[in-house]
Amino acid sequence: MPFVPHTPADVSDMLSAIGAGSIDELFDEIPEALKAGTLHGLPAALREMEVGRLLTERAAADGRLLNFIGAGAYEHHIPAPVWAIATRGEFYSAYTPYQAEASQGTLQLIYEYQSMICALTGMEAANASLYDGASALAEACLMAIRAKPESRRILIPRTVNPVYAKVAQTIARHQNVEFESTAIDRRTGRTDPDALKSSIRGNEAAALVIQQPNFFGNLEEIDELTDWAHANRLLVIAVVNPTSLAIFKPPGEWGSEESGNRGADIVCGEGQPLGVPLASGGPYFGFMATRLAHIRQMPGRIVGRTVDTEGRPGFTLTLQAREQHIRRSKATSNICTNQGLLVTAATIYLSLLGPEGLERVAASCAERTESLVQALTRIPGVAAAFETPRFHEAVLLLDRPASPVLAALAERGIAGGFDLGASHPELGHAMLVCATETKLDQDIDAYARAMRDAMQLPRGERGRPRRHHE
Amino acid sequence: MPFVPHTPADVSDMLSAIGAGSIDELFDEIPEALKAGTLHGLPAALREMEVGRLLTERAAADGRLLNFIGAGAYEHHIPAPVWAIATRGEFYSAYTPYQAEASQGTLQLIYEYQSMICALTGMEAANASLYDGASALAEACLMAIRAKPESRRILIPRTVNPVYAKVAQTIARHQNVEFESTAIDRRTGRTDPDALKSSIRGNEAAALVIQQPNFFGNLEEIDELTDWAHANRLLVIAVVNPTSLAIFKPPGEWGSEESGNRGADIVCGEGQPLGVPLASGGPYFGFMATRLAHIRQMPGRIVGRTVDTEGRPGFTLTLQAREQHIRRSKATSNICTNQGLLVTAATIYLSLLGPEGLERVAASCAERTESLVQALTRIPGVAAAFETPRFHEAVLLLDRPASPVLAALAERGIAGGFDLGASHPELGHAMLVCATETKLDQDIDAYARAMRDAMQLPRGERGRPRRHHE
Amino acid sequence: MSEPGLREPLIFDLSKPGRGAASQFPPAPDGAEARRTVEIPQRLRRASRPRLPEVSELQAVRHFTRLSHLNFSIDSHFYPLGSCTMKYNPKACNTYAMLPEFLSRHPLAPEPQGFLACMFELQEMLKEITGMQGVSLSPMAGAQGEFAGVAMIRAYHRARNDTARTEIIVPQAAHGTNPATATMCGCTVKEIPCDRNGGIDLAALEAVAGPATAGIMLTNPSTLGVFEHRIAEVARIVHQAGGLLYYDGANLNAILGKVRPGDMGFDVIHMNLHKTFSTPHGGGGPGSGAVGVGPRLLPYLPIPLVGCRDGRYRWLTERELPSSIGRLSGFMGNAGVNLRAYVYMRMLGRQGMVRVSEFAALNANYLMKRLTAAGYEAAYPARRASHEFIITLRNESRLFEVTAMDVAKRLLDFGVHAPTTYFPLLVPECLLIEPTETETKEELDHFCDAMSEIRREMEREPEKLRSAPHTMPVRRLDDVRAVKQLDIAWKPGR
Amino acid sequence: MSEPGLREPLIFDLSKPGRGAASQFPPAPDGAEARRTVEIPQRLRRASRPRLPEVSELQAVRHFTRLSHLNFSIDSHFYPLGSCTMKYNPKACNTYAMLPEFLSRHPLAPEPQGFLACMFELQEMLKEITGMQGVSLSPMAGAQGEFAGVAMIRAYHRARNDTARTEIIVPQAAHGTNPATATMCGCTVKEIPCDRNGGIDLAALEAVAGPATAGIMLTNPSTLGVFEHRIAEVARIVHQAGGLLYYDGANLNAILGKVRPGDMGFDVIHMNLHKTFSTPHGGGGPGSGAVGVGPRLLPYLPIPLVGCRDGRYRWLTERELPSSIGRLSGFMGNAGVNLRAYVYMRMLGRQGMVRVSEFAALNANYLMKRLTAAGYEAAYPARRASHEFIITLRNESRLFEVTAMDVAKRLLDFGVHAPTTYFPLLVPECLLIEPTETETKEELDHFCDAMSEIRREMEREPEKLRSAPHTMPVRRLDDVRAVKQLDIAWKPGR
Ligand SMILES: Cc1ncc(COP(=O)(O)O)c(C=O)c1O
Ligand SMILES: Cc1ncc(COP(=O)(O)O)c(C=O)c1O
Repeated sequence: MPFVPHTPADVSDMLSAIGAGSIDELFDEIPEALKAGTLHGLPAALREMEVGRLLTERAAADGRLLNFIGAGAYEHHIPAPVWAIATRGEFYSAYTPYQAEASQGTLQLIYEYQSMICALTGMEAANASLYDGASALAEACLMAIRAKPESRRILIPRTVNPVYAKVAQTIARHQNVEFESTAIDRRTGRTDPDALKSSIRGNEAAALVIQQPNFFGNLEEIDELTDWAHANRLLVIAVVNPTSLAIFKPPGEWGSEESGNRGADIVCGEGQPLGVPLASGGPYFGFMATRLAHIRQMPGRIVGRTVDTEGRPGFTLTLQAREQHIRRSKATSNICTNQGLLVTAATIYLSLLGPEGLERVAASCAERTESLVQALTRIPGVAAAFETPRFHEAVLLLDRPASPVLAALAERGIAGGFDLGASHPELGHAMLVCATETKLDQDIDAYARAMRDAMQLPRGERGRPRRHHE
Repeated sequence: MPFVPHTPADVSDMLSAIGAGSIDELFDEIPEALKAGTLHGLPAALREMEVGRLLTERAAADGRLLNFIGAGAYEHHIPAPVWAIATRGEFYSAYTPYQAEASQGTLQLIYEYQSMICALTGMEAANASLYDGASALAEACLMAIRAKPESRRILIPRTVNPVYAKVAQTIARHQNVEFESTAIDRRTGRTDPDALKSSIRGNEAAALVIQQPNFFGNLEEIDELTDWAHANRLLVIAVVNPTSLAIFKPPGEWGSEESGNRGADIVCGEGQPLGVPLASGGPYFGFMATRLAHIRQMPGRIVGRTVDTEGRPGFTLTLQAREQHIRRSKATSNICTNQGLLVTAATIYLSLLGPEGLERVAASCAERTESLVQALTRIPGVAAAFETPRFHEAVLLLDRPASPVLAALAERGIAGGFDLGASHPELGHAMLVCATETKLDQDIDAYARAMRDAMQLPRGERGRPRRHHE
Repeated sequence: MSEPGLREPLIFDLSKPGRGAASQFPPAPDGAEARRTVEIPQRLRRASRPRLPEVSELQAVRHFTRLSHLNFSIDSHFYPLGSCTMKYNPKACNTYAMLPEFLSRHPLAPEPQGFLACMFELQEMLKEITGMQGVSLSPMAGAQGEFAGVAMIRAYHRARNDTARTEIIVPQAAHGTNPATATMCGCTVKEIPCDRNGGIDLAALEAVAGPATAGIMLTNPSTLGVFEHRIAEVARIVHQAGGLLYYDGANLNAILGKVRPGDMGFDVIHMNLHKTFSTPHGGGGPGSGAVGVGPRLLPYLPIPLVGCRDGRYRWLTERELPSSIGRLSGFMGNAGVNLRAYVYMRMLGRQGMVRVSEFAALNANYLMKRLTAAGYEAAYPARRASHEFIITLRNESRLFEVTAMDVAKRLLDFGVHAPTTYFPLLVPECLLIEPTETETKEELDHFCDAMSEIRREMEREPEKLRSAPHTMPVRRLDDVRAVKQLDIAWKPGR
Repeated sequence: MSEPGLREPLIFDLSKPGRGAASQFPPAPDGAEARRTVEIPQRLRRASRPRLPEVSELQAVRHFTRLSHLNFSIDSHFYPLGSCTMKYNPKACNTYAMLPEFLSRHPLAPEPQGFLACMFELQEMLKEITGMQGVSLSPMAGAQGEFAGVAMIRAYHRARNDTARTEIIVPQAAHGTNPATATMCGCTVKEIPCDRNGGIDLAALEAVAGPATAGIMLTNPSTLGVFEHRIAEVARIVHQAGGLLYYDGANLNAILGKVRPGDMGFDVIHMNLHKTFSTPHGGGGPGSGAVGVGPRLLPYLPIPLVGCRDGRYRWLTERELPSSIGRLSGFMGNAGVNLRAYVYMRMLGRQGMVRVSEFAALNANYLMKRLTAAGYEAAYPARRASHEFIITLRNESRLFEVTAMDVAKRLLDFGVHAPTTYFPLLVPECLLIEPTETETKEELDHFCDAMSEIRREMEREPEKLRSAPHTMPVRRLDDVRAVKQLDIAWKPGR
């Protein structure tokens, strides 16, 4: 029997020890009327050989595209040791380290992870992960509301990943949190500071969300925004790309020295770029960090270092009084299982890359994206939307809707970018492209060739691409 | 620096501890005249990302064929745990267990492996592996000569894998071992007993090699052959397929009860079917087993169970006095490194399959091959060469040379079989096909369809297939 | 070394400036070719490099390999952690979910038909198993599934303009995520007690159910390890009060193929695919908390779902489900976890599914019997165990001054991971024990032998328990100090 | 448990009749469809099933995972085993060698161009590194490479009708495989002594070289850890006598990119790809013993080789190399090992190759210096260490009655794998220490600290060494009993 080790002799020995005549008898407390019949809708069992073949065929059918999509998930080189080690049974098949003494491996790893997140973000405290970047933002918003209960309004500029805004809404709306979306500066592709200013009337917002680099890949003027928010007694929730933090100012240092209140208050983001494969969207992990002052409002597990009865250092889950298993309806969040295995992968990834490696990844991504933008904007009908300093994504404007162009590219084996038509119609025929360190010159050339072809096709709509600041 | 952890500070600290001014100085005993210049012929270093991409592209270029070739290497389902565990660093990156106390994992595993090989072959003693099946036969021949030094002749019927015979020759010829090849019974595809009889003149051969199933997949009359050999004071070297031993008589029981000397004397074979991927030919592993009486003539490592100073059981390398590191020029063989990792895989494989699983694999292979033979011999111009009971291979006779047919099949994505034209011209236009448990009905149908197409093509040579016993 | 140190140093203490796993870095930008980039102004840049470790590839591999040796895990130890279903995670699930084509797919790339076929079939299988009419795979763990469920209940009432329904009824024994979820969804929690046999106190339920009732959250079998056989009655009471029934599927392993939540009257369910369907626990996730709903909640399922039209699979989003409670994740949930569950379920098939609950129950009932024979007290001796059961050490704690925690720690010395301790909260000094169906009788017997030995130790040398564990990498850790002297991140130069 | 047992039982003792990892079995033959097969007569069948273990998949996974914990390995421990080059095995080599397309290729299937391109380039790279003119990848380990080399030497002499040449000269310090190989090739071994500085005794060489000399087998740096700088002189003597020079490449790590065997005058070389090129040691293999030859031996290379014509890669066999010494394996050697070496070499590249020997030498010389400072005696104090070096405990063994083996076993307690002991045989009580280039200074310092501590223990509590190890899964094992009471296979019912 697959995965069941009992021999007939075991079954009868065990039943007689129990004093039951049959296994069925063990279910005699279930009312007959409720009992299920055969699960006819389920297929018969497959052997591993069969399921392996099925999955291999399905994977082959999906094939591989040359990927230039980012928009929240990024294709990076993943060092071979990362998953070779993360899938070791001792990590893969353990659970939340409730029994600290038998889980020092996982616990120390999480402590190291928390330390790395603190180092990247410039913050004092990090948790052991949340589900993903989007839900981490939702938790950050709820946390901000707890930290600043006077208000239930959160400002989310339209420069923030629109799905993040949606998820935050799905999750936080039940606690009557209101989200106010503020406009993009169409010339720079950054948050419009004026729109922001006009959005707060008096002092009634709890927090401002700043994404750096923003959804378009552009770099926000984080010091100005942070100072403004703090001056207006808003908390700053930073949504950051962890790779980019190798070169960009860490949220813990956002704002001017003079402000006397440097640093974002809550930092969160998507951990996927740190060694986690794209894999159709998950599992990824969300990271979160904050100031020590707010730590008791932070959701999620936290590992602390302590000592044993003999004075030997060791690690254990700590500050559990924030959590659902202790605090129940008064917990900071309902989160229980988080994304441990991905944290394992990310910790190994960051250990392998180190400060220099990560910096070079970040620099390479930035350079590759510039190369891509240059190659594509040489094609008639394609232009860059912004000239703002950016990281590894760029908005391109086309002389026609992006969707058929992207479809034509896909037919040529290229996942060409993310169509901004639905989420950001104000930008015109816009699409978001991304090139990471994985993209060689030949790949960029291949994209440019395919794009040239695609743009040669008859187009539904005419007109040269409009750049909004023209 | 890839794989070198030294920082500039380390280097200078270490050099000053050594008292050397530079690393170059450490090589000052090498005469200048001999020193190599830059290795211009080598390419520049690739990053893991680059090499990964290169290999992925090369693998993709190779693609996948639907495989019906056997001829010494067999495609079986490999359970996912096999390599997930074998590649664990503790197995993968350890070496020969010289320090027994720090190598109990590998040692116990080898002891278990030896036990499994004994169980499968019905022999008393097995070693920890040899390089592969072919070289194991070579070692078996040398061992037979050592055990029976009166003669240096070994009989190898043409029913034995021809490459094995060649390798045995390459290796053993230097010790003046002579190999005599004896004919096939063309009616049955088995060893011709008459040819055998006439091949021995007096008592001057040391051993007879019997392959079961033989190279053509046919089952030899092993009892008769064994009795005959023993009666003529030849040792019997059995070459066996380990999967087949789940259902076939183990070599330890070959021969009739009445003979008073049941059992092969030396057993060897290719371990690849036990969880080792085809992988273009290696690494595989050779297994070898023998009677206790001959153990001191056996080459290779052997693990024994013993106790420690406190009486706790444990494992260690034993009978090392046979080996090169002790006996040097008088060793049984020069073998040192063997195929440990493959033994690890095979031991896990055999543990997962167990007696029932392996029996079902063997039965399924036999059944699949019959299905294949039936499907193909329905095609005009294709016939089965023999009707002898067989395992999972069969010789097909075509009405034309096999080579262009196989080429046509390959174009259709099918590795159709092994062309016997070069090795066994006496069989006519013959090819060897194989179907293991991995081949579904749809695969066999696909082969039959492709074969039909291929046989429709113009053929160089005409005539209906000749069956040799017609 | 005078002071005892860590068994394995912190990775930061292995670090040295200038070291690195260089072959993992991207190719150095070739001076000649380096592209002019839009200049990034200094004010947006980082002043100094982050203090990440600088180690060689071997150092990293060795460090994390050695850390792994400090863990108990299913692959290495019996792990009867109640409510967590620590069953064998078949290696095949991981192997095939990690095929390169699956891993390399961007979530926003054109819809991958092979992958989506798996997801669609997974939805269908989960419907069949739970007796539900619609399934969404998007919640990323049990707690998020609960959130989705309660949010759907709220959406349902809201759509009917039944806005006064803001109370969620939760039995005392419920898992902490249940009340926490209710709060997250803006509801008030109404706790009801359990009766002597671990059942729901029906009178209390009747008393609390009413026009403010949004719904009830139940685990059945409950976290007390017993089946609520009056479930039809419970359903009647709640439905009559106008509320809906939420099924916490964490204990689905107990009833797979035996009874379906849909048939018990539940309107919505979450499943823990990382428990019942054996995706890995990963040291604390990732999980997957797929939700299933009856007809009333179909319009509200969290997006995206996988649909199929004319043989093409596609994601269904806001467009197709305008009343959805919305998105819960940046993309489509823990896709790779769902894929692992799919592989597992295909390997079990129709016949294997029911075997899960049967042998989980056999193992649990056998253990309960043997432990009570050894002198331990079952919390609900009159009841069958489901896939798990509780023993209470209330007597032992009085007699020998040892706690459930002491027993848990001492078990580690016997090479067994401890059961869940101090949950559910309402049973004093309890151990919640879930052996799962994948463990052998011999493994269970070894556990019972260890527990018997520990029982003898309680009487003869209780200090051995109180000071346990003795053979782990560390002795018992000081949790209080961990809070008081908070140290949650390495700092340079310490 | 009264008697101490195994830390982890034998897999046979976990077995129970009727148990099995059923999802690994092939699909049950469907009664209706089962094909009529050619009946297999009873006399050819097995009477009873083989006594293989019957365990569940979890049992197997847990058993072998737990066994793995009983090993030291590079991934978990410093492993300075002399002559074995236990350097880091990059994970990438395994990952990319195990791509499904590579694994699924049958060796007799049409020639895979992608794989063969790698093999062809590997041959070319090895030629460049060794200064040889032809390379064959077919030998499956160092010893088989040696065999191929000596067989080629014999073929060369035979082709010239120089049939009296049947002697192989081997220095006393040579690895056991050298003389064993010579014997296997039907040659007589002539051992020559080494001089005080670890060099070859040139007078002895002159005396023995002559018309019966087939060749000499040398390791340079030798197994004594020192470079034979008079190698040109050695070559001259042997060549003048009509013999050829064989280079045992086990120590190639020491000179990579610094000096090439071809330039030293060698006619043939084997390489241990599992040492110098970091393919895994696998608990004792697989290895790969690629051979390289100078112009004289080109026609004799073992087949198959990889050739390239018109951009197509193909195997070259008997047809193209009629004078080849023949085939050494059933197919084409340890192909997958060669592929791993290829990946490794591409990651090192031109610049990385020479770094290997430089840092291997730096580490070895540093260790030698620190150990002598700690009071240990280097066997060749006047010489540079190559990538390895020897310390001799001849004084300590006299003074404190401890052996090299005692030190080796005691080192295990410090978490360090022991160096090679009692090899080379001609240095009394020796430890052959090879740190490799992939270890950090800190790891070396830890080793030195442990050795210093052990030195103190020798003086103060030598019994601690004699009874070591103390912290391993077993104490010191009885090797004599292992031979006397031979137990090499489990037997049912014991
Ligand atoms: C009964 C019960 N409900 C809910 C949960 C929450 O599930 P998750 O941890 O996946 O969020 C758990 C798991 O710990 C549980 O045991
Ligand atoms: C010097 C020397 N020569 C030859 C060999 C034999 O190599 P292998 O073990 O690969 O057969 C070894 C390895 O142990 C060695 O150290």
